[in-house]
Amino acid sequence: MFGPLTVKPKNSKGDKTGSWRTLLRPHYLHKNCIACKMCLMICPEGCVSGKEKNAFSVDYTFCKGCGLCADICPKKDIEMVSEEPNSEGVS
Amino acid sequence: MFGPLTVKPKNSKGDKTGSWRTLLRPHYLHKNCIACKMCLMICPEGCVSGKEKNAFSVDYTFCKGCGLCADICPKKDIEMVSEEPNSEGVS
Amino acid sequence: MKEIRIHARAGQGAITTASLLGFSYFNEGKYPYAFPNFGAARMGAPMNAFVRVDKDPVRLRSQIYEPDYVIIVDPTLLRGYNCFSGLKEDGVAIINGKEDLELPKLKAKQSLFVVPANEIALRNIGRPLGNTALIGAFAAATGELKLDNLIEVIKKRFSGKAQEGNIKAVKEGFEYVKKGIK
Amino acid sequence: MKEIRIHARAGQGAITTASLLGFSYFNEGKYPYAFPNFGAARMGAPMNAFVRVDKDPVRLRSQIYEPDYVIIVDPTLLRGYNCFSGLKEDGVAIINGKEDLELPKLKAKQSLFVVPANEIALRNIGRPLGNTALIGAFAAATGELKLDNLIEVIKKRFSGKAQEGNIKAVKEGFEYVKKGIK
Amino acid sequence: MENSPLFKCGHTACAGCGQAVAARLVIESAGANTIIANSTGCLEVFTTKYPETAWGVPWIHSLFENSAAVASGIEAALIYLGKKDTINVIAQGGDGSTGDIGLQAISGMLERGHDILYACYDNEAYMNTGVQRSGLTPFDTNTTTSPAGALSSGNLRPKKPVPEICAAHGIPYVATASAGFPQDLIRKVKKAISIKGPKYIQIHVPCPLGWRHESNQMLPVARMAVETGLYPLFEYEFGVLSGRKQIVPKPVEEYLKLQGRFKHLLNNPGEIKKIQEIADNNIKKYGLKLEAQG
Amino acid sequence: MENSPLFKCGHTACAGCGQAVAARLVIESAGANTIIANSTGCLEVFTTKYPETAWGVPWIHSLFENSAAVASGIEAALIYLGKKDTINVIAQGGDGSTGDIGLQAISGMLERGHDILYACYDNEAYMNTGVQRSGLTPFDTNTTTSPAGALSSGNLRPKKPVPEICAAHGIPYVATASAGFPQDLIRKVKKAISIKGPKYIQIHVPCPLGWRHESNQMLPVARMAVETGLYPLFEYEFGVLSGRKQIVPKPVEEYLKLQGRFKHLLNNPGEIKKIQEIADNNIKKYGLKLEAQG
Amino acid sequence: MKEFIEGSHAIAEVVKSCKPGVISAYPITPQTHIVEDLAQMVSSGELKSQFVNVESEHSAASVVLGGSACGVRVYTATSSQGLFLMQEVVFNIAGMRLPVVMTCANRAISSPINIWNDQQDSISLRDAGWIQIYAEDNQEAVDFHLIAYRLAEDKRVMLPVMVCMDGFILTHGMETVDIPEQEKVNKFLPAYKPLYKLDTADPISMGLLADPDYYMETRFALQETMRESIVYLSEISKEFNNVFGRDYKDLLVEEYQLKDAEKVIVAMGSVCGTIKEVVDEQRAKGKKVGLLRIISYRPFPYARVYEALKDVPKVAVLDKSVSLGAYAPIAVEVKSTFFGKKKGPKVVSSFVAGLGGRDITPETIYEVFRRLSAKEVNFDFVDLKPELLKEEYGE
Amino acid sequence: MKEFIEGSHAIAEVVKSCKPGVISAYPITPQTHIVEDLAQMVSSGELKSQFVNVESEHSAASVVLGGSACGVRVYTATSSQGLFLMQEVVFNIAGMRLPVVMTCANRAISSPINIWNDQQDSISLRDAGWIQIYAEDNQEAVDFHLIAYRLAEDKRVMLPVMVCMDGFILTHGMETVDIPEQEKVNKFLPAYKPLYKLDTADPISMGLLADPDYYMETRFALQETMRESIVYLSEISKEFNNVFGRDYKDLLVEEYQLKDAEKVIVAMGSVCGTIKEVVDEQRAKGKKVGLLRIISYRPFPYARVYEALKDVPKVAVLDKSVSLGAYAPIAVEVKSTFFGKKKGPKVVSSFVAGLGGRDITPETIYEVFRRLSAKEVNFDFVDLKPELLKEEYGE
Ligand SMILES: Cc1ncc(C[n+]2csc(CCOP(=O)(O)OP(=O)(O)O)c2C)c(N)n1
Ligand SMILES: Cc1ncc(C[n+]2csc(CCOP(=O)(O)OP(=O)(O)O)c2C)c(N)n1
Ligand code: SF4
Ligand code: SF4
Ligand code: SF4
Ligand code: SF4
Ligand code: SF4
Ligand code: SF4
Ligand SMILES: [Mg+2]
Ligand SMILES: [Mg+2]
Repeated sequence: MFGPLTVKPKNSKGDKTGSWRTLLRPHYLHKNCIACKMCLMICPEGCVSGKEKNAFSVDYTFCKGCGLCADICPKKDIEMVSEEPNSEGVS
Repeated sequence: MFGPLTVKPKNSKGDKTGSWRTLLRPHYLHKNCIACKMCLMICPEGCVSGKEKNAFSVDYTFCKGCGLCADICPKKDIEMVSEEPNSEGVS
Repeated sequence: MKEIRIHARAGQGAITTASLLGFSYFNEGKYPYAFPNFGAARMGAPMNAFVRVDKDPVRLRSQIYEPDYVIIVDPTLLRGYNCFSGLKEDGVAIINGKEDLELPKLKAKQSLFVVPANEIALRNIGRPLGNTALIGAFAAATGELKLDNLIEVIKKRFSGKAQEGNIKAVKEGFEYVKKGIK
Repeated sequence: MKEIRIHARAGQGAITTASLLGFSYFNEGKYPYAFPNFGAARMGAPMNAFVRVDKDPVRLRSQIYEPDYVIIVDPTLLRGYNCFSGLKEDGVAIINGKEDLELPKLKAKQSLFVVPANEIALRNIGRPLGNTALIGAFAAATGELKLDNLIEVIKKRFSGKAQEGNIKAVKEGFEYVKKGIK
Repeated sequence: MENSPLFKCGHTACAGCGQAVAARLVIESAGANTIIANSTGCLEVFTTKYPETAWGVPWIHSLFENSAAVASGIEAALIYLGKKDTINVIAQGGDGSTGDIGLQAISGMLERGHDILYACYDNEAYMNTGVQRSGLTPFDTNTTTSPAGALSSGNLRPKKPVPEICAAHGIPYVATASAGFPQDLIRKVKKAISIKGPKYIQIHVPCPLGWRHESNQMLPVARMAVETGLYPLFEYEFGVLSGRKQIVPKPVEEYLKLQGRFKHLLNNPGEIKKIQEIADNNIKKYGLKLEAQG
Repeated sequence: MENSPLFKCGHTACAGCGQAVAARLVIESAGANTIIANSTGCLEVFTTKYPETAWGVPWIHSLFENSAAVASGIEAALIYLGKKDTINVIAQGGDGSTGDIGLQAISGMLERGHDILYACYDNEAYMNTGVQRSGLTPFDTNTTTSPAGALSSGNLRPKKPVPEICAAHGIPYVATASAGFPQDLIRKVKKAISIKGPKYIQIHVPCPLGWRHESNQMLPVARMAVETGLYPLFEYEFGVLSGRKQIVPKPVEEYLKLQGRFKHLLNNPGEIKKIQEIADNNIKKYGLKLEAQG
Repeated sequence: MKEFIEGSHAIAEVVKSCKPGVISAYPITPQTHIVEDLAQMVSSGELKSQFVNVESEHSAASVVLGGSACGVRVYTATSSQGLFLMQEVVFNIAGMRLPVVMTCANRAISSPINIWNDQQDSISLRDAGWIQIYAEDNQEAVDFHLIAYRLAEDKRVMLPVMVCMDGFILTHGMETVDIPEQEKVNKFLPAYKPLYKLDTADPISMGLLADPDYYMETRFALQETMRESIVYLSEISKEFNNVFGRDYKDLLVEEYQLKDAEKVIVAMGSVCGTIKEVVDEQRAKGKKVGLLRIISYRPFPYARVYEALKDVPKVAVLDKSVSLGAYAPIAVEVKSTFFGKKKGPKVVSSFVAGLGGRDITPETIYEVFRRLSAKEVNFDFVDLKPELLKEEYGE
Repeated sequence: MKEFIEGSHAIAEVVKSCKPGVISAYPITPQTHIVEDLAQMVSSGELKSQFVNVESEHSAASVVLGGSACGVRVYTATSSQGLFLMQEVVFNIAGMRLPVVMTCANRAISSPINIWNDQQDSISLRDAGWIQIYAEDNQEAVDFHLIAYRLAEDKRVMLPVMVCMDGFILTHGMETVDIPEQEKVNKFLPAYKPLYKLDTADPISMGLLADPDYYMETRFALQETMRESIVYLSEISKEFNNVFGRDYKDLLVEEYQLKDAEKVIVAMGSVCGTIKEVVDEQRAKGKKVGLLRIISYRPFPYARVYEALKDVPKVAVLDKSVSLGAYAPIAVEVKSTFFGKKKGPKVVSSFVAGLGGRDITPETIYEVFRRLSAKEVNFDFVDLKPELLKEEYGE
């Protein structure tokens, strides 16, 4: 019988919200990064990962292209670049 | 048809709560009264009336005998006296 | 089945009286159903409590309109309205009051006991709470309950000084009526 | 009865598109029923709107599963899922997109128009809101609505600069398809 | 104040009820051009058991928790009718209907800025239902739902500071008053009525039944609450403390011993100390202490 | 803070949602040993549309107005189970569920002294239902139920001071924070979690949809709110102001012009002046102004 | 004037023309657009009214209660959780005999939370003492508001009225609606003249405590007025037709293709449009099917339902709500209609569809007709997804 | 052990023996004594439980919801306005499939406010997805709480249960009750083992939004479980009898003197005691009368009611509540039970009595039997005072 709707986090894969990006996507330059983690902290999706300098990356399956990471990066080491049409996103 | 229960104050005679007095009733001595109206003010029933010195009186139909008037009177001009059995009260 | 109606003012212990009677009946193997007729009553306002008792569990849930017994905890209630309403032809009324209390006329077979329960209480408990004396009187007047049983109930319900005083009160109430009957 | 399904992302004006179509049909004496398929959609999430229209008042209240026409406001939606699902055998689809858009294979009698509505809008309105251009294209592609009527509707709905720009957009959308058909 | 027809004889409050005293003074001070919305509670029950009413002014009771919202509707209707300028609106209820179940409706009323006086009759428990604790029940009070027992010395929580909560809304006027100080109460009600916007007055009203004191002890009990600092009388205007009644503080025991609800504390100096601290904090916070006069 | 599994990718907030930023930071700061009770609202909808969930911690949604009460029940259960000492309880919701419809449940939770952190995501309107005004909507904001029109320049009432209302309860910790200052927010959450008893944090979270700014403008908008004094960041401990973020105040116009919801004011110096006064009052009240450094 | 207009906006327009003096509501999907439009009208000065933005539905209902008690015409609207949160006030308003008019934008109830349409919200308030009328389309929804005020304020009635319209399907659907002209509205709906009100010129007390000596008669009075309202609905419908030229007959039920019908669906609200389509299609194929649409659910028109269905052999009741652990809310009324009657259907089967926005398609209706056989079924949910019914707990 | 005890106190005793970990309630007459007694037990250390004194019933229900979601056994109690104020939470708890047990001390609803007994409060929550069982006396009230927990926490059920007992009549009535011994309780009611719970060791999300793709199945599941509970009730009743030696049969209905009965009253709750007295008196006089007592109102036991009444010519349903504008709540179920059935009563008449504490006396019951004739009546209120029905407004 179909009981109450409970979900275990491990069973939830989430929506592939990367497909929502229509115009811009973040591009990590990996040049001046100081590993301050501000980008990671500010991302509303939680789709940035990384620990070491110049080694932060974005999971484009989920990134909505909001640009907050680029905005907050103190080293301007993230750029918002044009989303190529028909590019991945739903990877 | 029996509508919502509304009551006009003029149609309400109130309960004859004087019958609740079982032990004591206020007795106005009419000796040292200064017409300060404290008795009138404090009576929870609103059953004290009067304007002039030594001319305050109680409506025993409603007075519950709580004694607040006697307590507050600055001139001790009200005494709580024993309720005579079978006396009025429901007058 | 016997039906008892208790008249009092809110705060005067009508429910305690009913429950003490109930306990006593229960101890004697009966099935009492004791219940209040709550109004939205404040202290001082008239109210009732009831006891209905039978040898089998009581199923009837209505109020009591034709009591076998009436107990009047506060004689000032006699002023206001008819406490004897519906009292059975051979009903018994117990009234807490002084001997000189002015009483209504009752029917031929009805009997009426005025017991100075408050005085008894004042003497024994130190406060004018006549309930236990009235219960004693009730037992004596109606023969419904045994004095020993009442005392047992009081013992369970009260402790220390209150117990002592109430036992005295219940006894005095009982004796007062017994004497009168003799 | 004709049925139109509009695919867009929340915030891209699918409901406006549906309502503009509805107004236009209304002006031509038809009985449109335009309604959204609201999800709990946030800006950016895919959503639908529908128009069902007939010469008599529309009574059917279900969603549209087999549309005569499909309007796709955002071509990125083509990535995700099948916007043409249920499109009638001779159905028409209007897609907002660049000419080089990669398109799915349609059925023989179905026709498909790709209109650079966002570009048109950008040029005329200053923002990439292709809805009015798409409506123009829809009118041209389907013959369902008259251009003059569309312009009337735009005039009522918008004012000032927006009116001007949207009239141009609707015309350009119309012309773009007309040209292509020719 | 005359024996006036705004709050009539014949209601059924317990003898010596502080709430009856205060409610009478409130409506007498506000006057006949007043409409009252009353919460469920003792006051409602003892004044309006059909077919009787004690109220000489238009009066409505709807539910326990919504008098502030009903009053908001009344105020809105009066504005619509163009009558608001001449008519006062009072919402009123007990501490339970005010500080617990009705708090949100009051907060909404304050936030929206209605021209309404809210009067709270604070007898520090749910009296109408038989003396259960409310948020405004003082620390360590014995009530039926905060009974003193092996594991508890009564109510576990301090009294909820509803006047401060109202003041935090930034409204024009907040005051506390007491049935033991009728003239002060009258002044505050008149002042409140004269101010446009939302006003809140909380009145300490002894309840012989629930506090377990004799009927005729209402005044000493009420006054001692103020004089110990346990019930400070103060005024806030636009969130800023603007007045307080100063006292020569008496020890809290003087207050506690008057009432059955604190009887269990009397041999418990540890608990009494905690209560004294509450009074001391009040005295400090509101600057209650009367400086020795030269 | 790692890309951790407590608030997972794949939720459906609008791009650039300040609430998503803040909610992630709150749970990441509180850690895995946390149970959350969430009110109805954007956050609930965008994180838990069946069969998906973004939450890596035990999480429950019941209704719009009761998360503080549900959390109270959770806390009570944890105490009963002997687990309270190792598990944090967070109740959270939007400004509407907090300051309007859920205020009473929160007040009850605060009054009872539960060991719970309440987090309010203040996007200053009912966003989930399409941008209607709430009690926390700022003065003069254009929303769907406080539309600017011939007779009105937007929301008629000032923002409801919920942090002050909570502080008036005398609870151990109250703070305001902002999605624009993530480190400050993290510090405050950690501090709150370390304190036993009821805590309240209110976080200013820009909403691109409702405030009408671009997704990538979240940070400038959030920061400007703080820097103009319109959204003061402060801390209260036991009802006493204990901290504030000082600023070199910018004119409020700098903030207003960033957002469509204030567009109607831009040619209305009279209204802007009123809003500047609100900022000025905040600056004074909380001592926000950074003194020129020598 | 005929307009192509969103349902919510049309409701706002007609409410405006009724000129309520106090409006109070709290936002909840799918009621929001109605209230937003009214807010706009007040802000622009189009509508002179006190618009009170409250902190909860409980207060919204309480505000209109207070306003109505002052003798002012009032309006509120809500849905689902909002209606439930104000439940105590809703019952209260009826008991106080205040002519409040409310729009209920019908929506499913929680848990699980779901913002889409069914009729569980208003249905579960069916005991409250509110007259409940259900609209099929937005023209009706609009017209029913005028009728609602007229009925509520009728001195013989003095009951609140809830106009129920399916959320999204109607509230967010745009269609052609003839918006009643102000002049005609004025003619049909005179200013409200209260029988009792809070007035310093003539004080009364309202909302008194009724002890066992008085309470029961107030409930009897409510029940009696409900029964009598069956007649008043028809009366007012006639007057409405006189002024506006739209005929809702007795306003209790609509009979659609019932003549000779062998299979009839009983339903309520917008789904009836879809059913009519199917009925027409079936009739075109010679199948004798029909629809009985319930308009007034409270008072429930037993006598009319009896008349309409007494000769129909098979009846399917299609509920968009449930009473968990019992027959569905419309079904139970229809079944009991025929108790002890000589005539009546052989079969009354009960179906549930469209809960929480599950789309009701023509196929749904065909399925109902198919399942309506000689064998009575109850508790029958249509359009379930079998794959969802397997989930197990406590692995 | 048999005790002479107040109903409320007896409930507190049995609840204590169930050892709920979280108790939360808000005072309302006539529920107060139960909660006060529990507070006393917690304060004295007799009962180890978290007793949460909340600021409203809405929060009381929410607190037990939260506690139950953590896998802890919980308890709450309320009445009337309190139940209505928590209505949203009540539905929510059922939808979340939390095994909350609640006592409803039945009381009339407002307006006008009235603190006395009828059954309008729980009846008006009948759609909520709670199992509702109604006690006739305090022994049942006590026993039903044990059964309630057992049923609610049954893995096949996972539904909340409301034990309904008439306010004052039972809650404030003192009578002889056999209070279940702790040992036996332990045997009958094992510790609650949740299927799902909030637990940091194994996190889950609860209370998610279900869109039209998922919602309807959750309602179907509720309805199905309700239907199945008919069987579980009987099962658990048997086990109860095994442990405690008190036999409640199938726990759905009680048949009293139905054999050969020609006139039968259907009723629920404490009034059935009074009816039994009258039935016995009548039977003694050779009159063939009987009583069918409904115990489980939700799920409603249609099949059992059918069996019990199918050969009874005349049935009077005595409701202590109304559904304004429709048949009374028990009457409508009984009438619809017999739709389409071959057998069944000739007459099912519907009577309403005892609203707002109007005393139901033996005379009331005699009157019902008298009015139960060949002519079916509905909407028939017994014991009205004609002099009160005249009042007019707007003089
Ligand atoms: C929703 C609801 N819950 C509970 C009650 C029961 N109730 C009525 S009055 C009251 C207590 C009133 O307390 P307070 O507001 O302090 O007023 P008081 O009687 O003490 O003056 C309660 C609990 C109710 N009427 N409605
Ligand atoms: C009782 C009730 N009333 C109304 C609603 C509708 N509703 C759901 S979320 C919401 C607004 C949420 O506003 P807020 O709390 O500020 O959160 P936000 O969505 O802005 O983050 C409303 C009005 C509801 N679910 N329940
Ligand atoms: S914000 Fe910029 S500098 Fe900091 S970690 Fe990210 S990429 Fe590196
Ligand atoms: S663009 Fe936005 S969503 Fe994408 S990684 Fe940056 S912050 Fe995250
Ligand atoms: S004794 Fe009490 S009731 Fe009587 S007059 Fe004095 S104050 Fe009033
Ligand atoms: S209080 Fe005493 S002095 Fe004052 S008016 Fe009354 S009787 Fe006279
Ligand atoms: S219980 Fe207390 S508040 Fe209520 S009427 Fe009696 S004294 Fe007054
Ligand atoms: S509407 Fe606002 S708060 Fe809600 S998800 Fe979008 S941006 Fe975030
Ligand atoms: Mg109180
Ligand atoms: Mg918000």
